[in-house]
Amino acid sequence: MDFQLTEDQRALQSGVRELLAGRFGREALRALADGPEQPSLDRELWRELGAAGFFALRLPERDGGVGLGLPEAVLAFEEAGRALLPGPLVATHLAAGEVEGAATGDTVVTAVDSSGLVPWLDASDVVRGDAAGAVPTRSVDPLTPLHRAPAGVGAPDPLAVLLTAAEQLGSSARSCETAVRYARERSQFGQPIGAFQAVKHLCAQMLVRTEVARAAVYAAAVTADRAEISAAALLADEAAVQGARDCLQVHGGMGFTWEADVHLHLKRAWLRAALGPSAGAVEEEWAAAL
Amino acid sequence: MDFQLTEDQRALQSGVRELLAGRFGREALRALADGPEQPSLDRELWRELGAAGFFALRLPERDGGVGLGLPEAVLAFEEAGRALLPGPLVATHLAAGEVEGAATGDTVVTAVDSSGLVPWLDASDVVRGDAAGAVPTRSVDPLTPLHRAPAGVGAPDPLAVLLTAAEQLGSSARSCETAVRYARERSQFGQPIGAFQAVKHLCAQMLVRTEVARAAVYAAAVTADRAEISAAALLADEAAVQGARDCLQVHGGMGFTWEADVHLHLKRAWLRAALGPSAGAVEEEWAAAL
Amino acid sequence: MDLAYTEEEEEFRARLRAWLADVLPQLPPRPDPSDWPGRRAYDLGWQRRLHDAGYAGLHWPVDAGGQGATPTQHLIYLEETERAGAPYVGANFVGLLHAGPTIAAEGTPEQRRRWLPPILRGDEVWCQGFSEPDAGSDLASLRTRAVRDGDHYVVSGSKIWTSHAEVADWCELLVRTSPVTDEVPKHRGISWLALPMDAPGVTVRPLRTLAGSTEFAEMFLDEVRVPVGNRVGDENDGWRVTMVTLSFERGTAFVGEVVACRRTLTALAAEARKNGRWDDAVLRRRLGRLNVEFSALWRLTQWNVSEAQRTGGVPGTGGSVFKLRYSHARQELYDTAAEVLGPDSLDLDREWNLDRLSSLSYTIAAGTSQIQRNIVAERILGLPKGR
Amino acid sequence: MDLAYTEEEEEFRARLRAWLADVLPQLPPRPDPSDWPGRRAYDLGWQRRLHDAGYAGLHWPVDAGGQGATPTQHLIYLEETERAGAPYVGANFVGLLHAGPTIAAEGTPEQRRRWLPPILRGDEVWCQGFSEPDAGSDLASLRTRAVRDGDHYVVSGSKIWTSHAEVADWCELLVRTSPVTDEVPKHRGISWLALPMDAPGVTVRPLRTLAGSTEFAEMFLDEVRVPVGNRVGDENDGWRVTMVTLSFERGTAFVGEVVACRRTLTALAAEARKNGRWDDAVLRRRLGRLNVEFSALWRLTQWNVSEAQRTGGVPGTGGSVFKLRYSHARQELYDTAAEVLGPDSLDLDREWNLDRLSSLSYTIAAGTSQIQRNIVAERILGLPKGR
Repeated sequence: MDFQLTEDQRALQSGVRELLAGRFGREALRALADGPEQPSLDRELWRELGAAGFFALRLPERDGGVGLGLPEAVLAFEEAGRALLPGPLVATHLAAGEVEGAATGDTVVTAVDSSGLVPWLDASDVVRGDAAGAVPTRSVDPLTPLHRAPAGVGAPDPLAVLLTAAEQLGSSARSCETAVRYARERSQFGQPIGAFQAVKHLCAQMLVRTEVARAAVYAAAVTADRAEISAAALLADEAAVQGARDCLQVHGGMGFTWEADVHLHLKRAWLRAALGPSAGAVEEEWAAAL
Repeated sequence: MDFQLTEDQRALQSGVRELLAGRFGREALRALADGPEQPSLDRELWRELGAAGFFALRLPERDGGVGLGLPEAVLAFEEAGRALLPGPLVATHLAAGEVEGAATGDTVVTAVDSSGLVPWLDASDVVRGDAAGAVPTRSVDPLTPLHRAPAGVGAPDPLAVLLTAAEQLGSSARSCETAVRYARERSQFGQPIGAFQAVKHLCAQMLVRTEVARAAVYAAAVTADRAEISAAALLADEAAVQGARDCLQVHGGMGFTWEADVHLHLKRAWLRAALGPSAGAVEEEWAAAL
Repeated sequence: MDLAYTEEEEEFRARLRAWLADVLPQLPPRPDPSDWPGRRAYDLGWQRRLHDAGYAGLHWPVDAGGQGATPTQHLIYLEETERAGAPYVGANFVGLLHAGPTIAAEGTPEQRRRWLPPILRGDEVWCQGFSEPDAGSDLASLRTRAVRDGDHYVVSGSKIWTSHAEVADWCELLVRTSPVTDEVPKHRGISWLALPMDAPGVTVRPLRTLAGSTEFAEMFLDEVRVPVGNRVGDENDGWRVTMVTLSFERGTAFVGEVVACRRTLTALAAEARKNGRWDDAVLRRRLGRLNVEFSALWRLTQWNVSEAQRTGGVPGTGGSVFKLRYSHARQELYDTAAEVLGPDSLDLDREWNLDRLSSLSYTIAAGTSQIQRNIVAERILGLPKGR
Repeated sequence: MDLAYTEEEEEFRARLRAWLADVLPQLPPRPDPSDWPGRRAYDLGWQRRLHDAGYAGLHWPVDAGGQGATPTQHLIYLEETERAGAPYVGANFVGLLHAGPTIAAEGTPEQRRRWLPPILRGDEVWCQGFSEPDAGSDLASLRTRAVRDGDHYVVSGSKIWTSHAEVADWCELLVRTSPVTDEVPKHRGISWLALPMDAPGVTVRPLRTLAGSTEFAEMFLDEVRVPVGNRVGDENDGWRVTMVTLSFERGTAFVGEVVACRRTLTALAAEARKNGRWDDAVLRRRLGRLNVEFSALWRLTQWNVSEAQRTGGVPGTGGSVFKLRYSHARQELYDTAAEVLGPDSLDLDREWNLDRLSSLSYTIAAGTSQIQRNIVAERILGLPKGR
């Protein structure tokens, strides 16, 4: 048993992180957040992701893919979650090999979630699932345009659930880092606020939630077990949502401003948590297994 | 509207507190807790309580009672809860005027709770409800001998629920005070542990829970409204149980010893919480009212 | 212990209710939230009506032009206006609840004459210049400087979280008149000034919150000249003067909000019954739990108000206890609303979703929950300050 | 990232499982918890069997007489012995997990020869004398004094929370050999001694816990003479020596407990199905949530063990992360058990109720949750210490 990242996996992780830092750093994020109401999809970035293998990651090499597995995909999506990378990444990734051009990032693919939510409908070339009658929604997440289709059908796709959980994991880790950085820089009452136990302990709990979610998400990627994926989603949703809330609390008033990135993580985390199975469904599933 | 204690109520409160401090102070409590397995009921104390009007408090003066109301009874039972006074106080109080000698403390009365629990069965002269087939139980609370009767019948008696909630309130307030006192006296890392925010904030939350429960219990005593009594019980149960838990945490290792009083409050709070309606039943009741 | 209202209180309630029934239908339509001048006019118009009906400055002392109402009457007023859907205090907030009472308590007769009547009549709007970017929880570390120049102060610095700054006539401003030294701790050396918002050198910039709105502003002060006569209280005594304001406490701070929360809860239950989520026992019990919670918070409000009435409105710390519980309960209310809405919780056009965003500030604004717990622990429970 | 066990690991597991199946039926009946000599004999007997079968000191280095097993093998060992219902480490706990590894790492060759083999063979029992009534979380403030007198230390003071003191042969004792001064901070001036428990002046008094049991003891030391040769490490260097022990960390600390929790959870579900409480959706979902929780804690265990394997068992701080979550989860498990039991939760003769009482110590013992959060925040996240 060696439940740790391999050298190759670490290299992949840092590769994706560097790619995203270069192509979707804070300035790009803020440009989208502070721009006009509807964010637009950066097609060029999308193709760069395609060229880097982000979408074709799990396609066999004989089909022009990278030939890697779910754990590697999870690491890549964790980075996307950290960077708050916008767009229907999960649907396009899952369409690679099935929808022409998805693997290369030339075709943008979205999907109708089991709850009826359809992100990025207008910006996508292909929709998987039945989006007939979908109506636009004023999305809580400024970086994710949303439509609602008449009640979504079918069970959630486990792979979509897992990759979304990986994004939540990345967001949770990022919120923890952001809170820690702010707590070290911001001073009140003559010392960094991170020296106060109340702040310190908020940050510690953020890390605990993140690391528990990490173990669950990575394990689900290794086993690809359906129930384990549901559990990972439950824990990653909690870690991302509560992590963003705590990050906001650490930031105090500054966290309540549009200008801080905190709310962007919270809103995206809310959105991702609404996709896939509900917490109640997961709990029932795991109760039935007892 | 004057939702504060009257002069008379304050006098009653301090009168009961002084009586109990004199007759059931820490030494008496510890003698019971550290004594042989089964605690015994102090009949003399019981008669003194009777003489002081503890049981006859709400009986009309023409019937030899004190002629006071539910709010006064709640204040008296809050003091009993603070002092961890043992015995079937609620059942005997409610039997005053109905069972010969209950009002004076000459007759000790217990009752079968709706859950089938019967405290102090062997020590009581009269049992209200059907205790046939009740079997002794090794009680978690060392100061409350318990029997279990075959599934208790009927709905909880609202007055019993309210007076029990008053005891929980008193216990909650006492746990908060105990935690604060310890946090001021105990030093670690060169300062009283109460100077650390983590401890400070535990204590603050204990007070918040206590004061919210207090408002609910007192209001239920004034209105005698059935639903409001249920709500008060829910909040007082939470305040007492969580308050004792937090008090234990503040005490650290010392709180885990038999010698500290902390566990006596926790165990009694668990016991009282098991009497009357469950939290789930109260929540359903208040949901249905929406 | 009594929860019954006196005959006098019931009369007050009946009279108010009748007046509200009469006056509310006469009100003009509410302005759009982004229409600042419209909002100013609307809020001042409502204040004028209150003034003409004898409800202006209900809780102010009579000698300051108020009605000298008891805390219980104030509670009834807030309860009834919220229930009737009357306008909120809005742009009059700072004037009626902070600056006005401060001037009433600490101002000279001349200052009272100049500033109090326009607040009560709905002629002038005040805003608050306390917080600074680097002085939030630690308000006393504020750095906006005021240097004496003859009969003026010359003020430079910046303020944040100033609501209604765009349309205010006056700002109650805290400035540092003596620099912090080993001898002068930060709580000394602060003074309270009434700043005319049209003075040269005052710049207001809207501050966008995470809810997307611009309810607040930043304020930049560049060598703004403020007459010394605009100082309320002694020089360097502004911290004490301000605390009189901040602790102006009758337990009534959240009356309207608790009433509103209970109404929201009822609406949530109706929505859940309609969309089928009522069958989810976990959600249903969560709603029941919130009903218990807000019922208790209402009782705690009555308790605190009665206490204030007994003590004559002496500042209490019970407000911190209430705020700690309430702000958490209200956030939980909107999280529950999101559960009731399901995927609709992502739609900002659906009711409660913007409220959910706003509710994120409850555990931060006016003293974070962390600060409130310090206050409860140190001032009520007597626990020692850390090193 | 791999969760598959290697062929070698699977072989290790199969061999162990076969041995357990063979040996467990041969064990004598378990002694009563209050029968200390019986418990000592039982625990040492089990250790002797482990020793004879080649499992003694599984994770100890080979040159200390151990098996030099990998962290993963250690995990498998703990998982399998728990699943098979094998005896707990019991009285051998301190010897195998604290004192022994300390001596192996810091002792002289002579000290290793004297003390290690009897631990591995099941001949001698060790206990731990670290905590004092006034030195709990702040362990380094300990005050038990050791004064040099020729080739002996004369030790006086008192210790608390010493388990198995009644039947121990040796105590790993922390003493102050230099008083704290402005120049000598409290972490210096501490030395580590091996105290023979039969030395004159040692008094042991059982300490009753809130669970009613006497698993722990207080120990009083009245001018006890300890040979200087019993000191491990340099004089005044005992804090560092001890930390080597405390941080002996391979992620395996809670393996058996997590396995036990999952078994308890299954039993709770069976009980709930039997007594009808399974129909309560809130309780059922709570059980499902705990199943998710302990499943994740198992994965986190595997993660931490793999990390230790990679780094060669270098002390990590991941243990604090795990302990924070685990101790809360286990308390929640027993609170849920009480929900399942309903009024039966008040009956100490019913399963889980005594466990519930014991679980109250999880957020306190071996570093309170508050201390653990400090460790996570300061040592992992790099947040500054307070003033």
